[in-house]
Amino acid sequence: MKGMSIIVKKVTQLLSGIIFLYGIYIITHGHLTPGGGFAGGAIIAGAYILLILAFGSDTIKLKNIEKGSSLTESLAIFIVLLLAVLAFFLGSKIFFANYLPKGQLGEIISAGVIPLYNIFIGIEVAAAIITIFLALIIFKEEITK
Amino acid sequence: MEIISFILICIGILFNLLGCIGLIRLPDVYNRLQSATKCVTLGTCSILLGVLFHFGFNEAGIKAIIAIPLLFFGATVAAHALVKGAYLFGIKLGDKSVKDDYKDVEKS
Amino acid sequence: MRYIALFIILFILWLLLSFNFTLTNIAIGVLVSIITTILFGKYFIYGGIKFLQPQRYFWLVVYLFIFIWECIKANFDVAYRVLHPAMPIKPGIVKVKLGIKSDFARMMLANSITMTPGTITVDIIDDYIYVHWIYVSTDNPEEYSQKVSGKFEKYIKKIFE
Amino acid sequence: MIDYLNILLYVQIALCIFCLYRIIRGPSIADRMVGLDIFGILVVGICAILSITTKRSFILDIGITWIILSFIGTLTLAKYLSGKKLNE
Repeated sequence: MKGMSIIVKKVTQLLSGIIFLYGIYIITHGHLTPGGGFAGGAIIAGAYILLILAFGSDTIKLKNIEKGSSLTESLAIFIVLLLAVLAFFLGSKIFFANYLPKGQLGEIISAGVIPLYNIFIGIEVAAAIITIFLALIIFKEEITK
Repeated sequence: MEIISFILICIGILFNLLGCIGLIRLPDVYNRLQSATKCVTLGTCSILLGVLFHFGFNEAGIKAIIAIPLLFFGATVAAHALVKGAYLFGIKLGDKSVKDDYKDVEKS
Repeated sequence: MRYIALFIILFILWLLLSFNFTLTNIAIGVLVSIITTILFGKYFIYGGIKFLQPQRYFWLVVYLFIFIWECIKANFDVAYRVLHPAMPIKPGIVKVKLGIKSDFARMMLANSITMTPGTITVDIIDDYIYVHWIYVSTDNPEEYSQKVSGKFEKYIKKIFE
Repeated sequence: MIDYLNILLYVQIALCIFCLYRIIRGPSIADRMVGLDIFGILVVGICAILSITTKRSFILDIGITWIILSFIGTLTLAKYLSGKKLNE
């Protein structure tokens, strides 16, 4: 896959880190503002998609990235399940129960386990979207050969 | 402050209106992109400045400041990529055009 | 060097986005900035020592005012061409020679050209920049290169190079 | 003041209909992409005005998210366009 022109490359270098930080902001403030795991994960995937679009890459390197992102997605969804089952053993006997202290209203560390769920769902969504994008690219490269 | 922000928002919507009329009237892709990108980007920047004057320097005003450079880089680079893509796709320049230096260059 | 610059920019951006200055929030901001710097630091633009020289910021402020004035003029120009019943347009693609070497300064020049009277950058190949112009007024290469990029080139040379 | 801003909000929403006209009637595929790009910028203006009339500052967050996603989407479409040819 070829890259794009020099203007797009320079703007990508300037903006990709800022876009990644904004995605993390959306995820960690998911219980205070709109957004949350899914929207933030889509923005984080956007930062990586921007890099691949602007600079281009060859097929072998893309296949390596796809293995890593697929593994990350499986691990993240496993940790979300583990957090849900953990409530079952800590004495509350209900799935998805809140077993952490609730904290102060309006602060960033509050709302118990909901920020933890948000963070891992964000990682899972980002890895899944990158995997779908890479699968489409590799399919097209193979079909044109 | 209220009056200044109201005037800025009015100016922004006027520019947006001009850009959209250009999007309807002009003849081919390149000219439409000329009119629409410039007018609509400047109009939206003006609306965001109006929001900044309305709220002052608190958390809402700061977000309006952050949005302005992002919008500037995003809109201009998107317009550049669309022009180059449309040329490589094979769309000809309009009937009124007088000069084309890009025709016989080796494109990358 | 570029890692430190990216870290400072991201930390200030985090403090501005989440407008609260408690100790917990600052600690989380440092952690998030370090993660982002490790992942994206190698792609950031390397500018050397240039961003510590104060006269560049002075010229940047001067350039911003000139740029905003040109933007407003651009909009009235385009509005006149759109609202006129006969639509006085004469579009074409022209080729202009560049006097700037570094890539970042070329990107800023291309973005400035895209926002000013009736011009859009199409491509940059070697030392030439190809510009789509809505009203090609002259046929002389020196005259139109002065009209398209002459106003910005000297300021951008002082700021980014 | 809020009443006048509501009227301006309706004007801004009416401008989106122009973009929809260009998306539906565009002669080629590039015209539709131009319409889609401009539509994305107009929605940011709607978010900014809504944050004043409803007095809720978090609507600006949605605006910034919309800018980023619209930018990436337009780049993807432009890349798709530059790999094709018109008469093949």
